[in-house]
Amino acid sequence: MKKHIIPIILLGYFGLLFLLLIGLETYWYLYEKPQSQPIAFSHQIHVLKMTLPCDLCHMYATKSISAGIPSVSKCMDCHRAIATDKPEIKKILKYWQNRKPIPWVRIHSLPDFVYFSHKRHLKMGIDCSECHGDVKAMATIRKVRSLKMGWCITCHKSRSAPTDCLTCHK
Amino acid sequence: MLIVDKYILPPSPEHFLILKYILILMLMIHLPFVSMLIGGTFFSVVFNILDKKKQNRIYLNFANDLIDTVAVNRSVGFILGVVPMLVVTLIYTQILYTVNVSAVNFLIYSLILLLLGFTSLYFYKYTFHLREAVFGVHIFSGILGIIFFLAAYFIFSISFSLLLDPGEWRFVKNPVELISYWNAVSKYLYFIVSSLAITGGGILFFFFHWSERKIDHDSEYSGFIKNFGLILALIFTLLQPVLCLWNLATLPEIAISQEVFGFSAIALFLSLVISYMLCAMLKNPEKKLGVHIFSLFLLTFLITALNDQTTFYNTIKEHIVLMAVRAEGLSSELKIRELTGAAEEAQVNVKKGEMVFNSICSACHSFDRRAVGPPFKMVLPKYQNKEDELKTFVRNPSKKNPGYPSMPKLGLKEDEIASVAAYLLQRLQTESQKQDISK
Amino acid sequence: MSPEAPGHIEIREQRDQVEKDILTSMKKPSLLFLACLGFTVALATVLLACWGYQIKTGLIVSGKNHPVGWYMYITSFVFWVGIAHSGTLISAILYLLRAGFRKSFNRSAEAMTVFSLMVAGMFPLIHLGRIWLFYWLMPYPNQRQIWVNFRSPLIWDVFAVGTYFTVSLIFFYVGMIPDLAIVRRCSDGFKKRIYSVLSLGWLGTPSQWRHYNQLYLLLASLATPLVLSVHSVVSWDFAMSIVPGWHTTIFAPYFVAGAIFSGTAMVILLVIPMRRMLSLEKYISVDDFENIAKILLFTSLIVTYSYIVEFCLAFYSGNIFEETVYKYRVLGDFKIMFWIMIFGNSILPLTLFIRKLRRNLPYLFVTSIFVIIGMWFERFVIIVTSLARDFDPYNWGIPNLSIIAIGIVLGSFGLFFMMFLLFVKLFPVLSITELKEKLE
Amino acid sequence: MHRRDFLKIMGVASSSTLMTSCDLEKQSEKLIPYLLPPEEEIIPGQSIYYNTTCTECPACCGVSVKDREKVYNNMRGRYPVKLEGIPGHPVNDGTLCIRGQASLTRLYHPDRIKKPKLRDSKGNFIDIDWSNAYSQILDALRESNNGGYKNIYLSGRTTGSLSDLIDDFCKRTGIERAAEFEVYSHSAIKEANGILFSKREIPLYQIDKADYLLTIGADILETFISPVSNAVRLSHAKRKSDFKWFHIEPHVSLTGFQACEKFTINPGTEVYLLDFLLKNMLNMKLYKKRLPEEVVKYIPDFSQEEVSSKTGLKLASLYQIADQFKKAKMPLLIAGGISTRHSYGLETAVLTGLIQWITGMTDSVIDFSRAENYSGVGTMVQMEKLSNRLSNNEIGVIFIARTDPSKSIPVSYFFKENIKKAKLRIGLSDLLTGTIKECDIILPLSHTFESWGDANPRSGLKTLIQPALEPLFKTLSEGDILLHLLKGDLKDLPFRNFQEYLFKKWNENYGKALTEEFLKKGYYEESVPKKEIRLDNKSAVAFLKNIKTLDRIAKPVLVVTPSIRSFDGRSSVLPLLNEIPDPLTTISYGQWVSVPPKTAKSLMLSDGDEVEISAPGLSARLPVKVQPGLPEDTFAIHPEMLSTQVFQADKRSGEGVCYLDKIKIIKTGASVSIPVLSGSMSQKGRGIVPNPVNKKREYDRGWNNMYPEHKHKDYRWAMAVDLELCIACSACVAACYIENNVPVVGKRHHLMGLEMSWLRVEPFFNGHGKCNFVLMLCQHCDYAPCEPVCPVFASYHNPEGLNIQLYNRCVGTRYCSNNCPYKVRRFNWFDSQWPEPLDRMLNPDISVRTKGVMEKCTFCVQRIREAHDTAKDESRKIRDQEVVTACAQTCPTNAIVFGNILDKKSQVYKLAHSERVYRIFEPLGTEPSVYYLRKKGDKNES
Repeated sequence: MKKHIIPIILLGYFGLLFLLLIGLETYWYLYEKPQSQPIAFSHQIHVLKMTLPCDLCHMYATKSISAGIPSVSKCMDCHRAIATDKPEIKKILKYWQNRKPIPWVRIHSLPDFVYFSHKRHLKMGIDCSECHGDVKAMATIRKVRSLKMGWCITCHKSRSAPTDCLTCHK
Repeated sequence: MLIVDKYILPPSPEHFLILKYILILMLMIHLPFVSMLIGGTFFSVVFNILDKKKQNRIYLNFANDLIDTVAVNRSVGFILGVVPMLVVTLIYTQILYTVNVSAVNFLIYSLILLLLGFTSLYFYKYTFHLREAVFGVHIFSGILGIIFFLAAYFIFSISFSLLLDPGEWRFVKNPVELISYWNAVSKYLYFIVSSLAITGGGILFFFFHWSERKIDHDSEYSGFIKNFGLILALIFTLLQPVLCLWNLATLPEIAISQEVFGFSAIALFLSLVISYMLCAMLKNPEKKLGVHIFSLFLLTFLITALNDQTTFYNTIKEHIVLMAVRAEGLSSELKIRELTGAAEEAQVNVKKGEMVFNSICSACHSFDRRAVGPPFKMVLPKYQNKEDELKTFVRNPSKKNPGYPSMPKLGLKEDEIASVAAYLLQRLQTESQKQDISK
Repeated sequence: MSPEAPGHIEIREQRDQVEKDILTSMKKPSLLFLACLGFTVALATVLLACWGYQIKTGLIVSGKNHPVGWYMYITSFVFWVGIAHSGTLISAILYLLRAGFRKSFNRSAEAMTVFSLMVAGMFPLIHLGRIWLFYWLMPYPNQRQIWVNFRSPLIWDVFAVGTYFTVSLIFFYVGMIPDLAIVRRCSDGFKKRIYSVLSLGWLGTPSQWRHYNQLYLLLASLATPLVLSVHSVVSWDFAMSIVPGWHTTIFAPYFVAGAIFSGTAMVILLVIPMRRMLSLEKYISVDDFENIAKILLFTSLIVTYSYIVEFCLAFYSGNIFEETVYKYRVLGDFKIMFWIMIFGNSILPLTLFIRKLRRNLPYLFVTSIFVIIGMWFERFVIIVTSLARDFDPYNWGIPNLSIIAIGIVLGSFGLFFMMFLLFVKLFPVLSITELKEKLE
Repeated sequence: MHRRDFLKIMGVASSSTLMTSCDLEKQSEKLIPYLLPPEEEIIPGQSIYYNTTCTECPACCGVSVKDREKVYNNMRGRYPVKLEGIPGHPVNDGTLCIRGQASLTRLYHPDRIKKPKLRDSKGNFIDIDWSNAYSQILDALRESNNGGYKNIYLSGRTTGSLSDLIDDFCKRTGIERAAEFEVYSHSAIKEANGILFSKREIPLYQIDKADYLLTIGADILETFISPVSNAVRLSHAKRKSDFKWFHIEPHVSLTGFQACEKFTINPGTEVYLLDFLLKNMLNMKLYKKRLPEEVVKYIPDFSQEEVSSKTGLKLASLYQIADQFKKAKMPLLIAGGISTRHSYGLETAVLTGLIQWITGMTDSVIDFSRAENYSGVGTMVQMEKLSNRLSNNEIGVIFIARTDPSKSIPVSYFFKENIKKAKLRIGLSDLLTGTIKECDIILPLSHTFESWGDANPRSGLKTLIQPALEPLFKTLSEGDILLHLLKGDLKDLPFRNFQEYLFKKWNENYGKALTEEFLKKGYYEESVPKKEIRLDNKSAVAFLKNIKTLDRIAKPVLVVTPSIRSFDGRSSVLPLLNEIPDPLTTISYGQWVSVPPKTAKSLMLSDGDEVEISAPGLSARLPVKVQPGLPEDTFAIHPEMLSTQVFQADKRSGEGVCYLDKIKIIKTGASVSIPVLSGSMSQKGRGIVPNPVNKKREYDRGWNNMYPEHKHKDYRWAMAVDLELCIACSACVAACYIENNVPVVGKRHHLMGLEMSWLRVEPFFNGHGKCNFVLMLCQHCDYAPCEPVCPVFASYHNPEGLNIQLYNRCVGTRYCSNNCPYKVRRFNWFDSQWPEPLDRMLNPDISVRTKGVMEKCTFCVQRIREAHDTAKDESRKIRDQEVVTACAQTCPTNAIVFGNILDKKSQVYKLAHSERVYRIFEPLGTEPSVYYLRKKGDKNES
């Protein structure tokens, strides 16, 4: 016992740290890891390559608080003809035929006590990439800003936008 | 940045990969060296002062040997210390020259500080033999050196952690703003701790394995050094993983990926092994594990460097893609030019138009078939030698044919629009001619 | 070395005797003791269980309602903070005044202070609606870039109680160091190790003593103002509001007096059984009890006076809101509590004018129990009645009886006594060194 | 520290012990797209309004339903979240009553029938599908026709195209359509008008034109014909300087307390009073000649002393009432409601009619040309007949649609028993009511907001019914059901569903253009020819002849008064209407009997004591509520308080009697806890409703503030409440509940004093049997006591003068609530539940508060935010009345005005500077932003 005391202590110590590491990883895996989407939609192809504008699909961004996720029929408009042989596109077709909306996984979500208006921000001439990053370069969409209150406030201050709590909280 | 834009060719993806590994290599050789430099100098100064107080030869010798060992000579200092830092700075500048982030400027500050550090350090080193005469100046230069170094690497780690959080790039304008930035702090502390740890390792290695010094026939002295080295190494090796985890916990979401955890795990394991060896050596001083320990320390540094670069590259994923696209664009431009040789602009224009057509329009339009959009030979004729109208339509399309979904407004550049229009009309002519012939 | 004079020898013997007696009190616990401990532990677990349940279901189980938003928890908070006070009073102020009878009580009083503050500190958290966000009450730099509201008396509470706890803890500990050294000397094995760590390598060299005394004096004079400040701040939780019956200028002194009153009662409550159990009659004399009984009497008179003033204020104000509240206190739904309070705090202590009763320990014991109950009810009456009858008659209402709340309050007593019992066995309950000093 | 960081630590901590499931579901938050893009005008995240008609009561107010799009079980859809009146609507002009507001909870009622049901052999219901139900019904019809039985179609009040369709259906399938059943059929008035003017109709009472209104028993502001429309008109009248309103009733009602003068009359003696008045009129030559001699001759003749003694009114008051008549230029007399629901109801109505005739009301303020459409509504007598026929086994198949007679017609008819004798009983309903439970086949009806249709509240007015959402369950509208049945019968129907049927009809009637307008506006009003009204002397004489001396209703008497919350009891199934207290008693849940204070004293009764009320055929145990102002020996209950209707019906008028005399009241000794929300019936002299004397502000904030004064740059939101106009109808309360996701917590919690209402109506009775109502909501004080005490800035003062409560910042110390003199803050003591499908009603613009959080009125900040948004888009400031809070929006009398008080031209500014203005608890120096306007010439001690 006496002679093994040191390795035991060491192992215990490092074991604890390792547990912590696992904990962090679990957390990351659960909350921060970009979830896989039902369809491997690539903004890269649509925006970067095909140079389609954002508001072609997210058509309410300039009109409403929510940017709007394109309706399945919207996808079908083009993909009736384009790249119909690709497996991912076939998936869309399936959803369309079963009259089922596509259950996209939400990446940019705010707590429900937050009021955020896409319209207002865009009307102020703030570019989408300020909060969403270079989406056009993303093969799979991911969150590149913390979207935490501190971050919002910093930006609001820097643009001397209102910082009254009520501006964002409901 | 415009000038730069003109003259620097944006790097291609492969290029980025190369840069990554150069970066890692540079840090790999640079960081251990400066770490030991800082640690060594620090303790040298400490013992220097201790000797002044207690008049103990061992301290003095140790102080002297330490500084000799860590700061080998000016040229080495320059090669291992300044050059890599310079390279690193340059590489970051190259990678990020299109984005507005002040981190790069920070790196330059730290470079300057580094230089200052080196000068005062070597001053300290070369005034050692006349320390009796000018003790004050001598010690002061040493302390100053340390301070410079610490400052330099504080800024360094800060700017690095800033690089990992694009959300802040717009807002952070000077290093001081980041002092309360957890990730920066953790990185810095990690640096300090590992530098002290490796110093310990370094002592064990350089004093007992590197060059057989006078220490062998001076058991008291060697015993003291050995103990000191061991204890130092052990304490900070045990601290290292804690800070590693802290750093991990404070990393921004986007910087993290599966590998990062892998690397941290390896780092953890390494420090376990190291600390075990150290304990073994403490138990019986006869063991000669200095080499292993030191090499393991170097390995840890490598892992850390890898880890950091992975996080960095995770962060700038999109950026790389964009750069690559730019590169392609420019190179294709060149390609066309050499294809058509010194042909007239129009020719080039049409060629470019063809490329645009193939990459974009062809998705929805074909010439004689109905796709998403109508076939060109149906819609184009009304634009016959009305190129401007065609351009305006492409610029912002409007719903024309009821049978088809309205064409989206595309993000084409002016010159692209022009060229594609030119191409289309030309193509139309050729096609119609073909038909005439066939008739 | 000249042979020592006989006087010295017997002093040495007495000293050893003192040591032995005090230390024997730390030896093997008696069955009675264990029984008490078990009981208190049970109560403490009740507290935890109730608390857990409350967090799960929400505060609906705590019996509060609209309009009575503060109820038993805040009552207990104020009560326990109050209890803490006499500890400091006895150890610090009496130390500065060089009062002789201090030595019999100071250690247990200090312990009491620390423990009651622990319990008290728990209650604001228990009463929070969203306890999982308690840290929002602390000012610290955060990514949200917002701070606490320094205008709010509740924030002052955080600071006041926090400071008070730290100071009294240090005071308690520092006071114990020399004794811990003695304990270390007389114990062995694992225990020895612990105590040697605790006693911070105390050797009792003259220089150490010199420094020690300076430090102790300093701490005492630091703690003294706190006696006044802390409970004043706590009282401002109420005085700063506009609620009729709370919004009064006399609250600060009124509460401080009440605090010391209740605290003293608690000391008596603790020390009398302790004296019996650990058979310390030799060191804690009846005279000492008489002295402390005088304090009790005195503070009771102050408290009674403040009651009268309070009512007069309401009466002379001619303010309909105030008048209603005070009428309600005397005749309303909570009149029983009010009259118990009057009996316990104002009438019963008057009997202590009689010397015989002052020196009659059982009587003292009973009295102090009444005082403690009375003081709890005092806080209860102040808090609840004022809320139950405030400005808009439409909102008048009374809170609901709640098992959970009662469980938590009783549990808090359990927790407190548990800690005290443990203290009795782990640390010397009387300051050995001081007793020794007294022998010279 | 951020919640997620907290979680992070938790994650680390609990890494060894694995992650809990709740964390796992958090991560997979879905983003559900539409399948097809919504129509053009609909933008996700913004509200859309659909104009339709409220069918909670027969009044047919126009509502515009506010829709928001939400995601439920992975489908994006649109759901109504709020109801508002259609501005300019002839009935309710943009306002709604408490029931109207709450009717949204009927749409989302958790107990709605979700599928057609069939009673199986064992007598319990099983779900079947529609086609099955249809075939069953058709077979049954065929059988009973063959068997020579009669088939009956009994429905509640039905107007518009649906009524026509039912007729059509009945004709084609050989069903006899029974007269519609309404408890409050007002048939006495109809009868009387038939006798006098040979017009069996209920005219339109144009209260707004009158300058003297005398209401006898008619609770015009609660249930009388069209309460909202009455209230709107009344408010117009009240705005005139010289308007007087006397109210006479045998009990106390909300309406009574709103009148300038209120007289208590002995039950059933209205005839004497009217006779007295009539004779007074006749003494004036101006009126004399309007009535021919032979009629005058037969007018019964009572001495004024007799009148006084019988009615219990002092001579002085009698003359006061009469003289007002003489003074008035444009008098209006309405007798109805409770005064016509007794055995002399018809006499009352007839005499009233005579007075109306001779004073010429009939061609000025009383409009027969726009008569209320009660033509189809039958009487109790007809129900009795029906019941008898049932008992004689004449009836084969009986349809019972949208009505619940078994509960509200006299038990002596044995309807409940007889109905079992029908061969097949088919119930069409949305909820399982008493009668529907007796049926064999239950066809679930869609709510009005789920179906197409139109209504016809009064002649010359058609209102639209259109769906605002897809049916929540497998339900159909009545029209569709009938068409389906017809289809099963004959194949040649020119339309597939009721919608097509309607559109066809509308296009025929109005043509394309008007139909379009109709669909847009939600109503269509056509000009109607003025009707010539003349007295039919013969029948009048014939009737007057046999008026004999009447025997009075002997006290102690039990009165069933209609309730503003439950109408005739039908709305009592809505949870929200139970949550909102009855304005007079402030009792929210459960049953009670109101007892006059004097009687209570003599019987030694106090609130909550249980009493046994016994009379022939009745024995009920109810808890007591002592009701100030109630005349001696008069006990009042609401329809839903009794399980069965023991009262008789009047044979001639066919109205149900609502008096039960010679009752016995015995104290059982038991005591029941009833949720009386008010802590005190009187204001204890606290000047919450001050008297005119202390109207000058003697309290000025003499002291100066330690902290900097608040600066308000462009906006400072404020509210003015005119207590002269406020009728305490509690519509605002209901609106507030729904607009702000205020949870409905239930009886248990009300008993504990944990109600959550942000806005409440406080009744304060004074010594003289008068009652003043005060609207209490967050006063948004400039120096709010709640703000400085909050440790975490969850409560703070925002730049626009709002007193904000930040739910996600609140840690729940409840200090703010303690320190609030108005006690308008509500604490979430537990996580409130929204049972399916009620959760679809939640307003997405406000977060749902979790347990441990303080909440309160926000001046509907979400609406302010919306207005800001539009204003910014048009880069201008917010206009006056652009922001209207939910309470102000729904107020039938427009007593609540909201706006920016910094804007000198705004309405609220003007009101806040009227000479009647005062603020509650001004001496406290809280500087509230809610301004109250005292009643004109109010005479009550402060």
